[in-house]
Amino acid sequence: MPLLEVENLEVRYRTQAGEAKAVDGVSFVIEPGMCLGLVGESGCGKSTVAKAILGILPPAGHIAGGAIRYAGRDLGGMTPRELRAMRWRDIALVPQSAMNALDPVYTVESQLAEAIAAHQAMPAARRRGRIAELFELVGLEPDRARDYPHQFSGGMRQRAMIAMAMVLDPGLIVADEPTTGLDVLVQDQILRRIRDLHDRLGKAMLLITHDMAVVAENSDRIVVMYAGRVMEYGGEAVFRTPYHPYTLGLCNAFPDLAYRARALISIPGTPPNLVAPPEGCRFQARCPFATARCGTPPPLIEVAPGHVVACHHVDQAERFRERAADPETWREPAR
Amino acid sequence: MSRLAHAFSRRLLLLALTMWCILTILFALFRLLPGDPAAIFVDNNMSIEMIEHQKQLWGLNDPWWVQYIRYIANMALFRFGDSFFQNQTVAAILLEKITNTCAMIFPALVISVVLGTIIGAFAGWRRGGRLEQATVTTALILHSAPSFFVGILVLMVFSYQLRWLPPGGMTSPGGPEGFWDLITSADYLRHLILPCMVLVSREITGPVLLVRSSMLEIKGADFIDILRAKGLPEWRILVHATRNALLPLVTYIAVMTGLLLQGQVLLEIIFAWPGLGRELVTALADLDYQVAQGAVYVMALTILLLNLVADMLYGFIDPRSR
Amino acid sequence: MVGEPVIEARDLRKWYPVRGRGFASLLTRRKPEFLKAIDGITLSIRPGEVLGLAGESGSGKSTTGMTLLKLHQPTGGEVRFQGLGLLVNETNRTRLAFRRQAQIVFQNPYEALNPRYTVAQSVGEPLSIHFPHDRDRRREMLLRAMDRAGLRPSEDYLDRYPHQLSGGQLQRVAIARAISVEPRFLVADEPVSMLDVSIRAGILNLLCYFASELHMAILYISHDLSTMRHVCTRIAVMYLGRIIEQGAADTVLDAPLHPYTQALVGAVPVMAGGRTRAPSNLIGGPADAIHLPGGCRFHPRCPRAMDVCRERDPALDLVASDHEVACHLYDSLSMSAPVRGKQ
Amino acid sequence: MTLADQSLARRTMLRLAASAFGGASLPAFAADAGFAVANPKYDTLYQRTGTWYTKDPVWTGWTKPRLTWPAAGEKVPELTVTIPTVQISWLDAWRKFAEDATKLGLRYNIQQVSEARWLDQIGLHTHGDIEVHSAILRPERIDPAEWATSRAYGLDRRNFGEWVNEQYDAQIEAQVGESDPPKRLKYVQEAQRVLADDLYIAQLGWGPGVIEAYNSAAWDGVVRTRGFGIGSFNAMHTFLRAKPKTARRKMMVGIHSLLETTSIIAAGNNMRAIGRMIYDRLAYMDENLKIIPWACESWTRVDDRTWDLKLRPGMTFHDGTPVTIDDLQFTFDFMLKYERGNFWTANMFLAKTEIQDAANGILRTTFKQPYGQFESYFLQLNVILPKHIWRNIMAEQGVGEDPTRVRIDKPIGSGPFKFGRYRKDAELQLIADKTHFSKPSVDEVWAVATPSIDGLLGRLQSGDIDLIESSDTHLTPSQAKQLTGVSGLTIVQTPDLNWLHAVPRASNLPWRDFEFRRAWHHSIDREFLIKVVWEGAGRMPGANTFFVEGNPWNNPALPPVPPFDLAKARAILKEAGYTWADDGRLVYPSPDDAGFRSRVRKVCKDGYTWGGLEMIG
Amino acid sequence: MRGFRVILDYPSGTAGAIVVVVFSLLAVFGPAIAPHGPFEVVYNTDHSVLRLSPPVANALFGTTNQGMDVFSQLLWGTRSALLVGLLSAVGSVVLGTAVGLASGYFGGWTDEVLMRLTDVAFGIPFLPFAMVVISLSKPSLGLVILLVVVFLWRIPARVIRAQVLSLRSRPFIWAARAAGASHARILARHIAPNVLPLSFLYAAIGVQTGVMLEAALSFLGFGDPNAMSWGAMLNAAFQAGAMRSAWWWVLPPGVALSLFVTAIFMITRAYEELLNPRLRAI
Repeated sequence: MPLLEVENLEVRYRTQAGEAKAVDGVSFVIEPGMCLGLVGESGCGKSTVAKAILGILPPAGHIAGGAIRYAGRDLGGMTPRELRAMRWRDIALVPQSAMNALDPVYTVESQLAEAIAAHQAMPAARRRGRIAELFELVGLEPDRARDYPHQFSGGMRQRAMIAMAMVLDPGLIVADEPTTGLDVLVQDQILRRIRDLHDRLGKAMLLITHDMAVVAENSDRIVVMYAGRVMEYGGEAVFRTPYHPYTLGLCNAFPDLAYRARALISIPGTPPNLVAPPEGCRFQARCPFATARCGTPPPLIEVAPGHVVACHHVDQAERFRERAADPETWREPAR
Repeated sequence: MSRLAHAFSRRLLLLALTMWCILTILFALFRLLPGDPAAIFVDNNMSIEMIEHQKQLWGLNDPWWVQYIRYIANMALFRFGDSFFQNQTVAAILLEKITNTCAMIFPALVISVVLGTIIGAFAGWRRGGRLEQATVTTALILHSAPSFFVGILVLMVFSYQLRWLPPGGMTSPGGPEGFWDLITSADYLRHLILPCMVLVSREITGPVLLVRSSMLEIKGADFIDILRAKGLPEWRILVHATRNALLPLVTYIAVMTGLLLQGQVLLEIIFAWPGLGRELVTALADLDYQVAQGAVYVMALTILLLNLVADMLYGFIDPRSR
Repeated sequence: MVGEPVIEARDLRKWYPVRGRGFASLLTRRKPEFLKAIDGITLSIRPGEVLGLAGESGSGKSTTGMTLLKLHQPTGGEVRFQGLGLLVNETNRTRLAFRRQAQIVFQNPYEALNPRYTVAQSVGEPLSIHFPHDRDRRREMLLRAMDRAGLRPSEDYLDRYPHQLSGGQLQRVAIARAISVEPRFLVADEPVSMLDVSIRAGILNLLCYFASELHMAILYISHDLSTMRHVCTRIAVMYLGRIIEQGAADTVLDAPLHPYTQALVGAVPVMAGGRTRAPSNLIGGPADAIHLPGGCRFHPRCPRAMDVCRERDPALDLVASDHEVACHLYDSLSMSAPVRGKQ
Repeated sequence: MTLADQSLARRTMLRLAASAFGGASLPAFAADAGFAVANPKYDTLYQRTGTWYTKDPVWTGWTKPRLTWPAAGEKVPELTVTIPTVQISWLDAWRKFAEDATKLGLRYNIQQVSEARWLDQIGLHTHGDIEVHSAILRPERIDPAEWATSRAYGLDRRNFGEWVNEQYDAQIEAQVGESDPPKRLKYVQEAQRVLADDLYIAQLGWGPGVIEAYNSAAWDGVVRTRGFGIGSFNAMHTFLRAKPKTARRKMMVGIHSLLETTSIIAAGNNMRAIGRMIYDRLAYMDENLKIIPWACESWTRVDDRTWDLKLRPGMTFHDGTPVTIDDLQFTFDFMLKYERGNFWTANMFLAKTEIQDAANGILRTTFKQPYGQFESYFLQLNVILPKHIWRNIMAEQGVGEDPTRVRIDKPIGSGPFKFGRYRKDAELQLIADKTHFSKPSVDEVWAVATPSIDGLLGRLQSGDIDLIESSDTHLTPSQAKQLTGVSGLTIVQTPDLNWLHAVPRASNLPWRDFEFRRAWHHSIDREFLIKVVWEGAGRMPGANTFFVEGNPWNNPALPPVPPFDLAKARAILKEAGYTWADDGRLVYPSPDDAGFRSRVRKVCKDGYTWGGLEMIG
Repeated sequence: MRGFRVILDYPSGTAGAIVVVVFSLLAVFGPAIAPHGPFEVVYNTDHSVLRLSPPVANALFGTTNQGMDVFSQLLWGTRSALLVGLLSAVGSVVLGTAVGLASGYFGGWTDEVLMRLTDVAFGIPFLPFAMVVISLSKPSLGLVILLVVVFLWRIPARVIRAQVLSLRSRPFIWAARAAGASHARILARHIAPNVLPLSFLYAAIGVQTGVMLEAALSFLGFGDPNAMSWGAMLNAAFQAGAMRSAWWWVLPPGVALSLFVTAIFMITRAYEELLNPRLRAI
């Protein structure tokens, strides 16, 4: 049984312009012990997916359809009480910018202890022991536990957040842009720590980031999102042999330290307005290969086992890959 | 020297500097405005010799800078001299009046802050609700009504018409004496209700609006999401949010106390409260300039000290600034 | 890579006093302490050259950019622009002349434009400062700049306000403003780090175009080594206010010498590399820029620190053609160490 | 509001040590400023602290042009009236006077300044053309010496109009030295005649009326003292004689302010009045203002400057010590030695005291000169201090020679009321001394500070106070009307002795011209003040005198106040050679108008001698 | 101004704006339509004074104890109240903005000196200070305005300084400097326009505070005795002891004062939400 199933998830936001379909029919599955990488550009809805899973959508947002099942239980069908009991014990979060993720007026230790206290009765001494243990685990000095968040550096805060996520030994950890804003060296350390947890403790992870290299290095499976929809979903092949033009575009645009001489190519245009998205494929307006068929919703086509692409033209993927390497293909059409 | 101690000493120095400027302004006001200061002290009935002697006594014949230095030195040492008309030291008079004023404003302050925080926290937490709109609007209207107007209205209703509550003063004639007996007596509490009500109705606005807006700000903070994700019950999250929202309130309370201390002239007159503001009005009318000068000085000093305390307190309360 | 350097910095220093100034500190008479944001760097950029300035946050990269542009007054050292010293004999005319020749693009495009200005106003501002009386020329230069920055057709943009544009478009407007006066030197301070992957490439390619086609000298400041590979001809790595390694881009990225550079390069995740990167073995975090350690300022973190590192501050020495490094590990390798005022 | 006048009196309390008479040498009067005084005796009028007014740039700047002969066609300047801002009714009246004066071609410049500035200005004689002032009564102020001297006597520096009429001054000097009341009355009446005849001061109205309200449901037998009303601590008959109707025997008195010292030596008006309820006066006045014996059972005039006082037997101080003639003598000794403030007016002529007959309690008092104010000042103002408490008090408290610095936290006297508890600015309790010869019927009197008329009326209405202390506060008819419906309250009006006057700067142009003064008097609509501003609670003044009809010192045969008659005023001015400019402004008579010249030189009406400032040139 | 339109998006802002407009019209045209002068006595037909009369035909809001027309006084009072409010707001905001701009932009010793001055201003207790100054000199509307300015400038000065500090480090300012813009140009073209909304906010708050403080001072008897203002009316009623009976005399100025101040409050709240989008978030 999968640990987490997200099925046709739809999340909408009320905005002044109308309802924005921030997430529109997203489905994926996380098996126990698996790390799923969710990659996409800003505004594609990847953080909204995380928030929906954790049940912390802002007041303006709501789940409009689909289901999120944790260990077979539908989160939508739970009472608030059950939901609250489930949170953090089963699904914990390592958020973006830990700077603001910790309450500045409480010590780090008390915030960790609070998470424990909310879910299980544990004597204070044991709680402290547990926190010290976790601090060791993430590479922090246990005596720093009684410091306030501002006394930590960015990297230390992020480690503390990891410790906090681990505090109840949850089944799934959602890491939402865990290294954004951190320096390369620190980012590397944090990622290694996360991967370590995943490898050593067998934690299932949902790793959300805009950095394709991070996903490529750390994930077993990859979901590429664009404008609230899943474009491509699969194993590492997603980046190695992409099918979807968007994934292709991303790979071409991504500067990789390992490749020496390759022209970087950007994708012209801007993402669609989510209040009134175009019919059919959301990428069509920016896609150099778009045809009239793209005006209808693209089918999900399994191009290889476990590798699903939402495109009408998967059959032409080979040709796309060739043409996509040519910057002229992506030349912005004159308006 | 620790950072805090250094910050503190720096602030103290600045405070002294500021106070010196204010004292200089006061000195200039009382001595450089048109008119002969001697005219304040002396009577037309006196012989010229007596007046000259009197001027000598007050040091008014000295050059202005000698007077200035003496004045600054005296003020710095809290030697305000004696009242012209009440044979008591100005310091003793002011102390008594400040105590009385505090006996009015502190209860009001505590109620305003506590109640205001609670209301503001709920208003901010339940953003957009009808309750919130009502709260904010009521707060604004209460704040806008001039306190002297409201004061007279409540006196008319509760005191003169309904006769439920006493019409002013700190106690009934013959009420308890001695500070502790007084402020623990039911009589004092009865006298406190009306002025306190007027003050609270006005002063509660600040905490309500302040806590509400900082609540709104904090509500959007990431850590609130984390708290929710941690599965904490709503009230625990509210506690977290409120604690954060209270930080700016600390500064506000100090500023508000300062404002209250200087600004209760109107209520003190309307409620016949023997406080500092009323003392100042009377002193000015009586030309008891020693008292007036001392009162303004004490008020300015209190304001500045409270600001200092607020800053320092903020340093203690907010771990980030430690 | 021809021609004389457009801009040169020699032993440039920028120190910030850390204790509060003012009346109170006058009275308390505390010894001033300094944050040494830049502590003696030497670099030069030729026309058509893109120098990448890499390093962690707090290493002084941005300050270097600002100081080279004289947006900050240097505490010491010398900046020469087209062979002329900038600190001496400054008149209003020379100041303006320099401003025309040297421009900057910032990291955050949302903040880089005055929210109350239209695109035409923003891009046209430098022009109206430098060519106040020549309307036609201004118009012409404005349109050229817009075109070069990829804002085509320009009429679509001229009357728009920043809040009506996307991040990528904003950054192009910012670039158009910077190049409107056709400068010879451009500082690009993390120009793409806030942009989405899909549009980064466009901006980076613009920079390459400016260097190669317009022969600008560009200082490209970034913490992201992977973009440097694509933009820069040369790379300088900064650590706590010093350049610790400098050389041709590929040399520095492929064969870094300084342990710090090695760690930096090793820490960059790569898409194709799998999980083969060796773990970084740096110790702790960067030192306090106010209380710098003696000797090599990197030694407390250096996995290969030697005794000499604790005692002597290594100079930036040439170890191969166009490859300099400041590290005692390569003392024996150093070729004809140029004598520069060692502390 | 009477704070202004209070302060004038209070400023006297700033005490001067007896040794304060150090001679400060002044430069010569007028040196080269061009000023001259007709009679050099009056130089001292222009003497101010450390210098002369003639050296004060503000004063000379004002005065010089007004003592310079007007050029041909020169307009009468704007006439400056200075009114303290708290005196709203004065301003209301002057707005109307100014409006009327415009029709005569006169312009007023009504200056409003804070009370402090006003006192400052009139003290320095820089207030402009007209000083406006109202009467505040205290028992001793019934005596002619008070206002007749201060506002009109040529040598008094409170003579703000600098009017120097030698015939008037002769009468004032004579009455001070006349110890025989009937003879003194003659002098005083003659002085009033000169004052009214020479049209110096202008009485604007007699009043406002003394209207009060009291709780008649609880109290019977309140006493109306003429001029003072029922609730005055200065005339405490009500507190002595009122009978409680209910079980409550405490009388609650609302009072405007109680912010003072409890030392009678240092006290201001209110507290001094209260002090005299605690300490006994030597003599007092009854409700018809007739002097009656009080702590002195009787007094005998031995000669012009000697009186024998007989102490009332059987009195005790509130601590039980009997009052003896020693205490009385000690009091005078103390005053003579130290006091130069409140009691100075009463004792300035006292030379010495001797105990004549200790057994019968007879003390002989001798004065430096014949003394007309013996009864009204000396007997009414002096109190008896307990020698056993005060004997060494100055030394004990280490206050040097300044008696105002003595702290008396719980005054002990022999008066009808014992000092109870006191909270400054809040309340004062007076407990009836049932052993006192006047035996008050009340048990206690509480003075409750209430700083606003609104608060006082509210408390009257709600029954929190029984009456309002009336030295400061009377009711207006409209206020009284508001209270008429309230059950238990009775409104009473007492014959009043108050007034509001205006003193022009007689020594300056245009006031130097008697004919101008005459016309000006016709331009004042006194009826407006009385009917509108005072809401009818006042009387048209019978004459321009300080002694209102009903005052025992009033002269019934005075020339009446010139009626409001703009046509007549215009006629007088025209007659006197004044003309009107195109813009309607009044123009001085031509410089060679001999009549104008001689009037301005003489200042006073024919038959009187001007002793003050001369015209320049 | 864009700001005004957005204020109208808020119902409370609209209500406030309407009230302020009505009062402004009254201030401008009130004296012209007032049937009587502020101090003019109204007589009955039998030439007796129409004293303390409740509203009647020839005195719409009744009369005072001196027979003056409350309605006319209210109209005249609106003019002085708004005059004080407006002038003190303009004065304090101009001064405060100038100080804030100079202090925030130039920093260093300029900042140090100006901020110490601001500290001094913050240490001055307003009412007591104003009472002392007025009692030592001649009370007038001008003096009241001056005092309110002296009291008020400090807040916009501090806020605008903070705003300038944050603006000064914004990249677009650096870009302007890099483009060669002079200090004057940067201040005038980039910084000032961006702090103007704040200045406007403080001007609105200044109007309100000015009106309130004038009323308080007048009520205490420290106002200009020749100017009829709301506070002066309340003071007259209070001094006359008519507060408890003459509701027609007390309510108009009291309600006008509360209404006007509330209205400005509504506007500033709406405007504040406009400036601070966080408060606006749904």
